[in-house]
Amino acid sequence: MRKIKLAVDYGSICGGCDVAFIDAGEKLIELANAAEIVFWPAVVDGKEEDLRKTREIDIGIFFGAIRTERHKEALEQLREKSRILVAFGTCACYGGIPGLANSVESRVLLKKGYVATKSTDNPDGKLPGFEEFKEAALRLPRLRSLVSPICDFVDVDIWVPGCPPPVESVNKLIDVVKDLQEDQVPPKGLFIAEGRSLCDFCEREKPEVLRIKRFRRVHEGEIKRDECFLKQGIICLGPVTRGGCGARCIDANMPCRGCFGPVPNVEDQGTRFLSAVASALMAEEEREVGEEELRKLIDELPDPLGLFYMYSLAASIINRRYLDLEGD
Amino acid sequence: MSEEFEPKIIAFLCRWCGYAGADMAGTSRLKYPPTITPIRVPCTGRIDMEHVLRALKISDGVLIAGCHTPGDCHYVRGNFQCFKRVTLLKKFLKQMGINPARVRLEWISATEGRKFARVIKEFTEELKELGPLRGVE
Amino acid sequence: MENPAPRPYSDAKGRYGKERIGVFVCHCGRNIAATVDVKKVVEEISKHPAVVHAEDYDYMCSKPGQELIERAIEEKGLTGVVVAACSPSIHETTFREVVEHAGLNPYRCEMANIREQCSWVHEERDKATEKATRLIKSVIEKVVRNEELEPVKVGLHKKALVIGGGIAGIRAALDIANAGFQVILVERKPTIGGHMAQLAETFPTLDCAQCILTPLMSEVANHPNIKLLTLSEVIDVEGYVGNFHVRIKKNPRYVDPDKCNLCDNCTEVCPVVVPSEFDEGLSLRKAIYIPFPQAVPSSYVIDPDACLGMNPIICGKCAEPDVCGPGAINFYDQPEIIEEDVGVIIVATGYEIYDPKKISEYGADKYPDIITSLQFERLLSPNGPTGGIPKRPSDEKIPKRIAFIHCAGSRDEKHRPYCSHICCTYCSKHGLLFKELVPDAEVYSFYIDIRAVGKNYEDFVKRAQEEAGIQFIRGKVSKIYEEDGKVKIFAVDTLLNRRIEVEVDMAVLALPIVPAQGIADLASKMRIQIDNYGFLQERHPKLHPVESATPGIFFAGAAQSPKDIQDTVAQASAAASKALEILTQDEISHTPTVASVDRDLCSGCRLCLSVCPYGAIRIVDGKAEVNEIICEGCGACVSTCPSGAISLRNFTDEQLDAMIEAVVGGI
Amino acid sequence: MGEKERKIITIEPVTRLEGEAKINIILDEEGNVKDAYFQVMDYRAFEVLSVGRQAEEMPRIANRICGVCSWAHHMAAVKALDQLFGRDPPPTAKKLRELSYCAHTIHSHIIHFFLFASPDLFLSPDAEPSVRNFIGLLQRHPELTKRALKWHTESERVQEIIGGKAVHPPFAIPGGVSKPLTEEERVKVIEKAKGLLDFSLDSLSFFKKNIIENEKYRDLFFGDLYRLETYYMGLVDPNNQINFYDGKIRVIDPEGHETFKFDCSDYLDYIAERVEPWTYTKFPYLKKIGWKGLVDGKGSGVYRVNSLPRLNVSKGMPTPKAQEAYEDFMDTLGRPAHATLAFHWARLIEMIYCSERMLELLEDPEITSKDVMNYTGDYKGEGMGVVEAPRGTLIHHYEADENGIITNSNLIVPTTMNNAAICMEIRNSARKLIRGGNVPEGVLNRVEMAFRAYDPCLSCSTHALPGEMPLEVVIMSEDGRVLRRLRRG
Repeated sequence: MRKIKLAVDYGSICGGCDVAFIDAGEKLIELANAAEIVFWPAVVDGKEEDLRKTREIDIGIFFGAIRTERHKEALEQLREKSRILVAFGTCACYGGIPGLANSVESRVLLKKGYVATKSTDNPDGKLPGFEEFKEAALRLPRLRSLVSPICDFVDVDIWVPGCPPPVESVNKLIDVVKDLQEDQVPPKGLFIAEGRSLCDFCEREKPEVLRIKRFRRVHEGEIKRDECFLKQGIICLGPVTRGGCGARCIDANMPCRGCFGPVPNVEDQGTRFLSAVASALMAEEEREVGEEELRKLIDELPDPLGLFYMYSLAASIINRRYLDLEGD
Repeated sequence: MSEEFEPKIIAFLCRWCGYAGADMAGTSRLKYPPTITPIRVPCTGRIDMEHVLRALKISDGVLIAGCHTPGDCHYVRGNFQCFKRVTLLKKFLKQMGINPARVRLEWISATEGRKFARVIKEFTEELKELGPLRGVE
Repeated sequence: MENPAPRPYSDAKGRYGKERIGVFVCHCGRNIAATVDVKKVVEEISKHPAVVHAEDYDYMCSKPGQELIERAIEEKGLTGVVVAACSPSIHETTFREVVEHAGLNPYRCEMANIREQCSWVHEERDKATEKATRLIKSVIEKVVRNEELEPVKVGLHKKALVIGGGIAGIRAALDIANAGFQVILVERKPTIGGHMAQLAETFPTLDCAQCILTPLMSEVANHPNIKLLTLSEVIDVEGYVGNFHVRIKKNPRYVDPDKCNLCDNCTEVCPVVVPSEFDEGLSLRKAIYIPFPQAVPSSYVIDPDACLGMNPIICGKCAEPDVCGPGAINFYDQPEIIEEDVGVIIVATGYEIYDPKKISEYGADKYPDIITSLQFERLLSPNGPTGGIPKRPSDEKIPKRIAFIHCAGSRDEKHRPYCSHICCTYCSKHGLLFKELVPDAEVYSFYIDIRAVGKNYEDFVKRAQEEAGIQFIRGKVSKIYEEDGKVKIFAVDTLLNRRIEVEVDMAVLALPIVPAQGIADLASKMRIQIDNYGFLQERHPKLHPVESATPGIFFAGAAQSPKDIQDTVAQASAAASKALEILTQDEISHTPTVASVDRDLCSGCRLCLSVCPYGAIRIVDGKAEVNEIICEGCGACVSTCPSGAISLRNFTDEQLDAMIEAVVGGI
Repeated sequence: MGEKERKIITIEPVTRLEGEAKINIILDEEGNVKDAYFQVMDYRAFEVLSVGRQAEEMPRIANRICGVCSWAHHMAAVKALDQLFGRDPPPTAKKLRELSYCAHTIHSHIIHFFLFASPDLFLSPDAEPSVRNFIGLLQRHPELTKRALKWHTESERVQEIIGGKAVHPPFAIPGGVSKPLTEEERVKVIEKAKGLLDFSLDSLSFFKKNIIENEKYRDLFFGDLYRLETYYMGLVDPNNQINFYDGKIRVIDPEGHETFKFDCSDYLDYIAERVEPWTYTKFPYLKKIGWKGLVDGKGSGVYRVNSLPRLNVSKGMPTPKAQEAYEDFMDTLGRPAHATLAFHWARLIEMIYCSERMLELLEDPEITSKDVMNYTGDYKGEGMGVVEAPRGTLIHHYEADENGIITNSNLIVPTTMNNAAICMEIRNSARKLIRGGNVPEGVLNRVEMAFRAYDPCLSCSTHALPGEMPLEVVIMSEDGRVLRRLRRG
């Protein structure tokens, strides 16, 4: 059977996706047998030169979000060569946690990171990426103004969400590679995840009606293990988030923060859920409670951005810093 | 420059109050700037904040007009649903550097044609002050 | 910006398939044409990829205008129509009928409002014209995505349930029954008639309550269309408008009304004596009794809590053949559950008066001569405990000085903040009647404000002041107590601004009107709301004053708010006509623009249930399901559903998004 | 230099490490190494994006800094937040944290040793690049490699059982942890811990047999090709013995004498970070010694962290088998050991310690107690937390407002701490290996090996990871005109 040409390239990543793959253990050996790994920085010494030389890759897998110009080039090269391009991991699919930086201008990012931080010793305030050098080779790739999911620049064939994707997803993807040996090509836009929300797979007892009396934070008091988080007033993105993660966080008695991204019919995970949660607050008692009291209760959610968009800000409708207000 | 700048406003008007109020402004021949283009919705409670963001992204301001709280909503509590959502949304907009004033929620009854016209004038002026909505590129 | 989640929206955007849209722009004489360049609009809109026909006309709503539309539909084979004219609230129905007549589904027609919201409010012609074009484009986006819909229809049970047998329930039941429909009238007590039966005369005409009430009661008793269930309570309501399934518990009367001949022998032998509810405790009755002579059903009843016969070994005298000839008494009578299917429900559970114990500062619970206004009604009533001669309870003497206390707990933050609405007038009535009976008496009336709102009430109160010479004192009473046969009243005269102390023989408290107990429980069974004070919450104070938020359930009388007899009867007839509006149809037709759930996407999170004001959503094996008859199409659930599983017919997210883009000229 | 033609060799990027980096080697006219730059290429701004977040969410956000040592960031963050919320976690919570954290250290060490380092060690640095990877290793030493994969997965399972998720756990909350350990879980974990101990011991003997007792590697380990004499830093318990989860920060000088010992709350008095515009990674140094640039020796504030430094700062190991291995190690290399490649050896010894420590904790009756959260304490609004990440000392520092919203955060991560050392290591090895501009591929890999030893986790240091470029030597003129190109493969 012919070997599948496989390449893995990176954007801005944390290595979790590499580890997720390695955690496939013995299954990894199946991959090694089915595929010729042309390129995979963390794992093999194959060089980009080899990637350049290879005219066509059967399956290209991209980890990470697009943060610098170089990431974009790497992505575009992989797309150009790959018959099938896989967005692997939440960062590639939705921008992930680095996307939270989109609420800040990139220059401010650097200033805060390289001048303002407590232990930093940077008397003349030089900012990496903004200096020119005699030797062109010393120039650093510029940060782009935004973190972006890869679908902002290229067409994606397979989506594998998860931070990182669970071993089940990795195994499924390895099976896809093996199927390619028999030229079984997966349907375009395939999601290696469930089509329904995590809430649908949650074992916790669902309430009669889901009303929220007031919001609670995870550290504020005991969290009942068998009862819906939202009923307990704890923000849990289960209802708006794709299933397929194996409900690991929920089983560890921590609410979902949405790393699998929005369910199929929803574009903007954060705002859609923001609408939902706001609606359930004091439901059916609004008239008695009144606008002022409701406003107070809503203020008990101090960071909607962080809670509702922890992983998907870069893929949201409002996905960048706007300039009405001073950056804080 | 802000003097030539003509803000674009998308308005979601609840058919029972906001929209009827706008009709009333018309029937009374009150004048207001053509900056606003209305969309008729069954109830302010129908409006998902996704729609507000999508509108905001291609305009300079979004107006939502519905029935007075507490008691006027034709569907009992739709106006409160909208109030809660918009209040929370504004917190998010602020975090993204968008002036929350760009999303304006008003209770305008079917008889308040004057109020409708006044709100459009005010809002237009306010947005002229703020200038176009610009995000980092 | 591209978006990971595949959305129908992105597919449909900009693609119009086989759509053939016709746009008809109205001049409305000069109303539109003066500010909007109609010709230019037509020219612009003709370029739209979905538009195959665009024309303008002076008055689209006129006969010839309508013919233009019909002809275009036939000749050009239009699949959808946009009429750009006045506000849809004026002519939407007109034009939808037009397209329907021409063979299109009415929901394939929408209006763009370029008059009220464009030509009439703007002056710059070019800008108004440009805006009109955008308005039309956005409406096109809606029309091309409008489904062809037919009204939702279901059958119904042509039967009504009326809960409560007071004047409100009686009036409503009779109206419906007279219109030829079956009515089940449920009353908790042994007889219908309610509080009105206890009253002496009624204001402002002072005609006797019994005289106007009892004929109605017997009309109910004899009406072929009315099934009367006394001693009964609704225990459970399921279903929805047109198709309510009701379970009623009928408690035993222990006396067979058909056999009972009202001979009264039983009461003579009955050894047990208890206070009479009908006389508000001012007289005594036996354990077997008839509430009052004209009671309906016309039969005695055994009070099982008082009767010893529940254990025949102890007693059973009344059942002896020589006592009860017809053998009407049956100690083994059992409660029964009655099930009924009805189309509509009218709730007329009436009121109670506030418990005097809760206002101990006024002493009604401690002192015999401080009584409630209902007790006073009994003292004035010819069939009352004193045969209509007002004797005070302590020593049966006729009081010479008497005081009426308005707002004895009403308009009082500590008790009931609202106005009980009828007290000012009935206190005046009490004063008048008392003066007629005891002309030399001194009568005081302590009030906060006089609120005599209602036809001829003001004259009536004046009469009490001027003819009867009742002394109205504007002041809040702080304390009342009785001491060696004298009732002492402490108050502040807020006009003269001085503390006053009045000594009288008897004081009458106008206690707050409160909803009948058990109403909250009943309301939750029927999924209708009650307000902060426990009164029934109408769907809309002005648009739907007699309807609950749940379609098919209506209100009458004091269960909704304190009312006098006039208003109660008026509302009862209003509720009846609302009910008849439904019962007279052969099927219930409901707008099809309602919410629907995609079961594959629904995760059963229960968020939507919390926002539906009508209880139209139920969980059916783990997923949400919308009852199309109950749903009013507000869309609150659609924008709440985090899974995007619910959509509102002909107002989908996809439509709204496309309209948003078009409205700024995006499409 | 001006008109003179300067040549630059660019190695971009470096393989088998986590991070996006490139190396520039500047040659003089004779083609000898004039200078070398190690450049980190990405920046993810965690210090900034954490501002405005709800403090209690930080353990779940900060762990995304690195997927290889997510538990290290998870723990450092939560320890900082315990302090910020003024909460002292119940004993069981602390033990569960340490237990899961030991499992994590093994997990991370297995990845580095077998995936990144072994191909150089067990296949030789000069092996064909195409086979010089774990797949090649799989063919050469199938037995060992398969076991490595198996036990890597098992260690991952342990983390999942205890903390829900192996990578990016949701486990720790200010004041404790989200769930207790059940008896069934305890039994499962004990089994796996025993297996991990055996595997660690076997790996060590395999390593000694094939490397230490192997002529070919002696000079690599004992020669001065990879050797720096710097300060060393690490976390120690009250007996100055190694501890990964808690303790004081101990610093020794190149001769092995204790220079400082301080509580992490005082780190700002001891550590400062230098910024150079040619890299996205900063250069931490010992504040009280001072920044003398990229030089080693007692006079320079440059210090090293990670496995070897940890062994150097500790007076032995708290567990028996690890202590044995430790003595053997020190006897062979002398203390403090300066040989950079000994980092690999030290890792294996730490794997033994962690396995033993896990078993200790699992035998503790308290470990399955249900009391794992403390919700009370007086709110401080500021907190610092330190742990020994697999790659060295890791410090998180947060400030928050009265609503518990982060207003300020500062992270000092191990790879950053080693940044200066890595740069020097490269410069030195390049100087020794490259002569007359003649650069065979094997040589370049040896340059890479110089810092592969540090297991640099560049995702940590920039809060991002490496992309891959050809390792190629570009000799170019100042204007960037390419004169000659040597290419690997």
